[in-house]
Amino acid sequence: MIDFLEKWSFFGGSVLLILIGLYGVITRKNLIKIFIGLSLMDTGINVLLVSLGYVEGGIAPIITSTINNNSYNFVDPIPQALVLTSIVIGVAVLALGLGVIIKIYEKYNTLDISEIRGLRW
Amino acid sequence: MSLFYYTFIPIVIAFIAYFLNKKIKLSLAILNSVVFAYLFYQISRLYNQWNIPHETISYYMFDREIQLIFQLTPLSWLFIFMTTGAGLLIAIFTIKSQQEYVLRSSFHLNFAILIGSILGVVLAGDFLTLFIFWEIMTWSSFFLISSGKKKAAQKASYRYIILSTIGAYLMVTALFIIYNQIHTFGYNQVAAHLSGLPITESIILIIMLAIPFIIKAGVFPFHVWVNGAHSNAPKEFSPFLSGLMLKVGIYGVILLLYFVPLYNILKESVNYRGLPIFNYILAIFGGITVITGTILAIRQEDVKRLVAFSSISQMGYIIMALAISTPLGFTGGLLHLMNHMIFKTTIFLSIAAVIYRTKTTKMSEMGGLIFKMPVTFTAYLIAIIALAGIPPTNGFISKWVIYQALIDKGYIFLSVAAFFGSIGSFMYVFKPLSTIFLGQLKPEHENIKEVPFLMQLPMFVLMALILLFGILPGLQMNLINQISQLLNIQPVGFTLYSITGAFGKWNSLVIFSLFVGGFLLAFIIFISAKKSKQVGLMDTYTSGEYMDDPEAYHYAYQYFRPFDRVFDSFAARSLTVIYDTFAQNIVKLGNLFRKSIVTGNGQTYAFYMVLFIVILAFAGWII
Amino acid sequence: MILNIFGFLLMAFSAMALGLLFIGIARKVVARVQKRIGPPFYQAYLDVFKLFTKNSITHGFIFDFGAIMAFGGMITTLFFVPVGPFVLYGMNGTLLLVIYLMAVAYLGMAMATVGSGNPLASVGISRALTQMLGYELPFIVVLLTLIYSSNTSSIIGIVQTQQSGFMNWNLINIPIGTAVAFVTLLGLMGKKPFDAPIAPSEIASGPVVEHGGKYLAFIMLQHAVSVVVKTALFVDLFLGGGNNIFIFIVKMLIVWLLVTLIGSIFPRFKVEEGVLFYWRWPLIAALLQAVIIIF
Amino acid sequence: MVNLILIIALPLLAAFLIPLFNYINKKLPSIVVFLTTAINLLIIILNYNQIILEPVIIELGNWQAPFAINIYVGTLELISITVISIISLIIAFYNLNHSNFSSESKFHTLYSIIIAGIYGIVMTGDIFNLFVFIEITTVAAYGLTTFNKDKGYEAAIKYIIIGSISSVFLLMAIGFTYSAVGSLNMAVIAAASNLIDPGLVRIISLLFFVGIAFEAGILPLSIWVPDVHSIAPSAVSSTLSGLVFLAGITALIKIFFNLFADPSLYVFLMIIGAISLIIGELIAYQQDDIKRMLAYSSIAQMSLVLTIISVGTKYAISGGLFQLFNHAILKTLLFLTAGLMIKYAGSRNISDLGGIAKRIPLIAVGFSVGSLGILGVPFFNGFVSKIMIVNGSLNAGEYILTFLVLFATVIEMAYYLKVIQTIFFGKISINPHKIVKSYVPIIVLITVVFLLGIYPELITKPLNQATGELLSRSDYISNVLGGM
Amino acid sequence: MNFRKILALITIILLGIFILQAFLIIPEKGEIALNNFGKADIENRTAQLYIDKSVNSPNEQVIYKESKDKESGSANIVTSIVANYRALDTLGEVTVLFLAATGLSAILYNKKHAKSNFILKEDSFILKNGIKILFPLLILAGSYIIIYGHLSPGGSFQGGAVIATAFLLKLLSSKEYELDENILKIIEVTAGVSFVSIGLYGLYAEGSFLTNFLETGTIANLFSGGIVPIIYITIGLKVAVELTNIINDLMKA
Repeated sequence: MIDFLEKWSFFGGSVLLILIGLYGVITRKNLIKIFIGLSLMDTGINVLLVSLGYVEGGIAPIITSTINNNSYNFVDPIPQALVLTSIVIGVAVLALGLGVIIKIYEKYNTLDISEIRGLRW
Repeated sequence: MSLFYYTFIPIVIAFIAYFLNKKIKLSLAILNSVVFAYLFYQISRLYNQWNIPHETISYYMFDREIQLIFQLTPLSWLFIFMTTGAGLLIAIFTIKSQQEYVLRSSFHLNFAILIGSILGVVLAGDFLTLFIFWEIMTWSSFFLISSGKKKAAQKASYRYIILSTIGAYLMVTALFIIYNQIHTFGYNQVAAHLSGLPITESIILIIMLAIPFIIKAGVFPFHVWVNGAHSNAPKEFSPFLSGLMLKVGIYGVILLLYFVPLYNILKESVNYRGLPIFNYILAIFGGITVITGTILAIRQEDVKRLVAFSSISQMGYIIMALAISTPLGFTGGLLHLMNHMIFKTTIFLSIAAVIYRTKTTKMSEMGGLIFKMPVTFTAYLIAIIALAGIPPTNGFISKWVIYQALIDKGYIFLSVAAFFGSIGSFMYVFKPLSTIFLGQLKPEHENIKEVPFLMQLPMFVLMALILLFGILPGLQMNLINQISQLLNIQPVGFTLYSITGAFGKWNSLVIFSLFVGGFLLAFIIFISAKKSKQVGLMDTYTSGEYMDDPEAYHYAYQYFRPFDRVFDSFAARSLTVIYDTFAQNIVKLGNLFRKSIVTGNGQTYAFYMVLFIVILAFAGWII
Repeated sequence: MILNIFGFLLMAFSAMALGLLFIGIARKVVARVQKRIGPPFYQAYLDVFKLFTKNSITHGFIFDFGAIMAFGGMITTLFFVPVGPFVLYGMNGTLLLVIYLMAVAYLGMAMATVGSGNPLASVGISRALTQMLGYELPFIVVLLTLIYSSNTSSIIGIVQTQQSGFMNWNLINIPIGTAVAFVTLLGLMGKKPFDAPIAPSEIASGPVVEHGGKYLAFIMLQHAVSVVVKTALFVDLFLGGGNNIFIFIVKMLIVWLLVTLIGSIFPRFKVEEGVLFYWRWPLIAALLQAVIIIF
Repeated sequence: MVNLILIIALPLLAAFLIPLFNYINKKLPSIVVFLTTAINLLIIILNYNQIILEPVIIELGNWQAPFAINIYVGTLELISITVISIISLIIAFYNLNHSNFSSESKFHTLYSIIIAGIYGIVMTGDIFNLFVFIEITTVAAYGLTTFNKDKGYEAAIKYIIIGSISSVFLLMAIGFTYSAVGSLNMAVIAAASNLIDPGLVRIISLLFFVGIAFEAGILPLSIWVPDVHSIAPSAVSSTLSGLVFLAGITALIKIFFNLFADPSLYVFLMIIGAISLIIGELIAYQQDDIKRMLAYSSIAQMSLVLTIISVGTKYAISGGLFQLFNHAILKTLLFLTAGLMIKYAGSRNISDLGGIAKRIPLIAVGFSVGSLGILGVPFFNGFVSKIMIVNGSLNAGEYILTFLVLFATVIEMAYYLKVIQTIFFGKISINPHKIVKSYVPIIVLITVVFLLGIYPELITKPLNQATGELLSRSDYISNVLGGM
Repeated sequence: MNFRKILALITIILLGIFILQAFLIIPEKGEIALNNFGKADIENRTAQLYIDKSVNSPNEQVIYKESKDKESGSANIVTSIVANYRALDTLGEVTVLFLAATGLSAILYNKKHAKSNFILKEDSFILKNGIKILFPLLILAGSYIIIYGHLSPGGSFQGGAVIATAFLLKLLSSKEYELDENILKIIEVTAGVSFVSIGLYGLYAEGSFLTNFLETGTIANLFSGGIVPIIYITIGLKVAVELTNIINDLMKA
């Protein structure tokens, strides 16, 4: 029961986070809100990755003096490395997007994406 | 010289010259005429050397070398001979007549490419080679047509290229369906395979193969491109377009009907009076083409359009004659093919000469040019006598043979169509004669001179040919019988000046001598009578009115109005409209997509993504 | 050779004479129908001689050439149509050839008249050509049927097929065809109701409006010869020809008189009405005949 | 044998160094980028003969093959990187004269990095590394799009939104794959792929498709393409349309032929491709903005390639790949010439380009050569590929598909010919602006077009080998994993 | 709650169903599916090799402060993955960051040297003086996190972020504060170039890109892990500089 809850609180939760972000992206008109949705999606996917690599009772994969040598129980380190990368990429994209948003606001004097339609058809 | 070079020499030389002529000022027209003259000489030396070996070039395509085959047969010899001959004449004509082109040097480039590619098409030894050069021919002619100076030229060439491409794609599809079963493109193997297939499949494949040729030949359901293309093409190119491009389509039809003998393939299919239904339908289309072309030609006011429509109807004759696939029909078809090339080229050249001087193609804006341009007039007169099929010109002979063939098999409709065409041709050829050359001279054309000699020369040559073949058809029959032997059709009996038809014999020598006699008699009576005094054209019976304006006194506009009134409704609903509506509907569909999908709203695009995933997921990718 | 040339000339001139005679007779008959006295039957000869003696004007060489072409073409046609026993080169005289040779004459006349630069003439020509397309079609269909049935296109051959007795005449074999051919003969000769091309009251007798003096004489001679040629052709094809020249001429005369009488009582068709008329009944009838014969 | 990783490393190094060079001389960055691309081409040429014999696996950091990132260069990758290097070299040369932006050095930085990213996408043998390189390419493309100060930002924001969403899906796919297989190496996944539960395979493959296809020009995922391509500077447009699409399709091929070779999925790809093909062509016909038209045409071409490749037979795949490479070359030519014409005429509308051929003949000829190549006129490179496509699809008995492809080609012809007729025979209605005429790239590209048209075996021979490798996954797996 | 929102909601829910269904798949015998939560069996996977540091070398116990000259010498296994096993990814992500900074400065180029239009009217006293104290500490902390990245939790990205935060605070605190862009550029260039050139030196020395060419030393010593600490320092600098650039640009905009 508990592990069921755990499982769904992590997997389902992260997926839910992604979906919420996605919902925000495709419904909110304000560009800033859209980007908040995007970063929500990023967070969600990162949580998902990490939770996929989780091991029962596992600890951070660092060799320290405290752990008993011949039986250590680490969580999967690879997803963490991946998450590290994806976080940075998310940050980069976010920063770029915000810069673009600034210029768009200068140009169109609005953040409503449905009014920024100079390129169509 | 290797056959392969015949196709590539003009192309290569033209390319080099095109890129050099910015630096060194050489006239591409002269260069072209020299090259074509050389080719013409070489080709004429090829006569009777049918046994020179095939040549192949290897072209690496799928995962193997594909062989492009070139071969020489009497049939292909006839076509390359005609092509280079006509090309030579037109190139000579072009030396002087070039003034008002958008891109002048590109005209010669494309023209040389066209000649080369037609040689390639005709010398091709298998379907792939034919297809490759066919495409090149289509494209170069497309550029030639759209380089016409009117805006309509582009629309016409557009229609032309789209139609031709659809045809070409049908052809290539059929070819590769066959190729995937027999792994070769050779004519004979394809023929053998087709005869092996069940009848329906082979008929479908044959139709797919035939349509591009029929389109090029401008036969009934696909004749829509011809008039626009002919009338708007540069005036030097129209003769070639009508004289040879259409004939290349006919070459393809001959290929299918005789070289790939459809007659044998379809023998057990549905017959009409011993003729496979496919051939018969083709012949019917030919007949419809004749009638449509004639009726539409009669109502034209633009001289080039008029002659274009006449080309359509003449093509109908050739198709009819070839489709009924009897020895007489074959002979008549080929005869008419040659003769039509000769006199139609003459007509277009003379008209080009007129346009060169008067700068207009509206017949009602000209008149009385006979005294100004007598040579052009004579060329036109002889050519139309041939076109109307009046003895003793070559046009009559070919038509005579065709009639023999038609009556022999007793195809009523076809014969009626044929006669309708030939009598209608009186009407439409007489219209330019009377409105351009006869009648009142326009004041603004007072000081027009005859065209320069280099432009007269081709006309002289062609006039001579018309009369020569009118008196000595044996010259043509000789070659045609060689072709018949190649395609094992039993040849038609002939001597140098006589042809044996189904219902009697044609002896051109007697006819000619009698003509001389009759005209001599008339002439003697004429000069023995009192001499008459010459007066001007304005000095005529005007029922008492005093006329001073030649414009008002020249009966040119809507010459056959009473007749046209009968066919107004017919001319109104043309195939062109149907094709255009089809195209427009496709465009509308595209517009709908564009307006509804590409809204320009980034959010909608994002939504598309999600929707796309969901639809795919639940369309069966996942569940 | 000499003999040939002699026969040639003889035939030509006798045909002219005969034609002019026919024309004269026709004028007399028409006058009688219209309750006039009318000119004497030899009036046509007088006209021709008078015209040849008068001064005349020309509109340039095409005018002359056209006249010559018209007359010469018709003369040439004559030599391929057997008139009774007299025929030069008959074996070559296939029907199609004759039809097309007549066209030479038409073309010459047309060129001459249009060359005169008179719009009335041009109108006349355009009408003539239009009407030609009208009547030629059923006529040709009948001829095709004829050729197909008698399996030769040589006129002599056709005559020989109907030699033995009245019952072999094509009049009996293909009656509908004969009727159609007769109707087309009206148009072929430009008689009423198909004389729109030379409607004197509308376009001042159209093609010949500019012709005077010897040119008009030429046109008349050409017309005379054409009358002979056409009637002879009709007789050859449908009325069994004839070895005896007199019988033959009688047959020709009968045909000609019929044509004249019909022509003298009908009003004039508008040109497109004429065309449509020809394409409605005669054409259908002719096709019907053809179907009957061929199948 | 020079290590092929250099063709990724050198552009990055150049990019990192460019700020420095920019201090020395404003022109230096462009020259440096040009040199790097040239060196890359050199490296590839040096390696060509060996790789054509047997695939090369580069183990980064000497970690033995399946356990760390490795780079796999088979024949397909070889051809791709060869084409990429040639085209990038040409574009870099073009940039020497035509990159007068407000911040030029940054443009060259981004360009250099995007090239590295494209090489990475094509060559990498590790799915997460693939993700990283895709992100590099995309982010660089975001940056490059904004160099048009007029509407670039709008195009960029759409691009960014869609790109981020699809990257999320891509990551999800990678995560699932890792969680199922426990490795990120393509060969390991391929080896294990028939053990994975088929339902999961389908989920993962769909996520992968969505994540990558947005870079490969498949509607509706690539609906950003017309905006970005029409707005970006023409060098960028040609890079995106020629090279990025090439890389994207190559990645898709890797996913769907090497990783999850599930033939039951190909029919979906085929249908998607066909629909996208027709819609793309139909919309392209409507355009009046010439670059936008070209962009839609790129979409259509990519969909065509996807459709044909998903037929899955030998002939079809080789035809599709050939079309892919032809398209890369031709679109580069088209976009460069179109950009020059636009600069010259001062307008993007086709109707305003009338008679431009009389003023700048070579550029107009270049454009028409490109269009004729795409339309598949004989002795242009497009001809053989089209013939191969027709042959392939007919060989597989896909008659309807053949019909659709040819129908689409007819529409394509319709709109390309509109442009050609306008620029050659149209009425002259332009007030010319001064432009830097750069003949070398155009002439080189035209030469390549005709070379491939007359000697197609230059590509088709290796292509058959590549197709063979694609269709035999076991060889791929055993190549990477060695004995195990 | 208009139509499009409902439509969006429905679509999203369907999408969620389709994603979550991946977790519900129960593999049959011999098939593999997503591992259950916490059941990631890393014993027989690549990860185990990384933990045992036995990709190239035989598998033996890794003992704290004892085992020397392992193939990868950093105690923090994530670090060893990031900077050693999968260094190419890291290079890539640094590149992405660099791209972002470059692109951003290109986007905001024309505004580059304008004055900050930051809303703060006048500098707040507390903030200003608090930052004065906090700034060196933050720098110190960041540097520590970076330098000890291969031993302890954290790493160059985190450290770089911390340093960038320091500058962010500095910028927030006062309008007058200007970053010297030349210095930033120089650090940026050196960091990036040294990362790549370390990789290239590895290629030159060991025959493969980004190979460890130093001896790895004893696990969990400060000077251990071969090139890992060096790469980490370069990455840290790079990250710090790029983030600072980004912040700077965004605030100047």
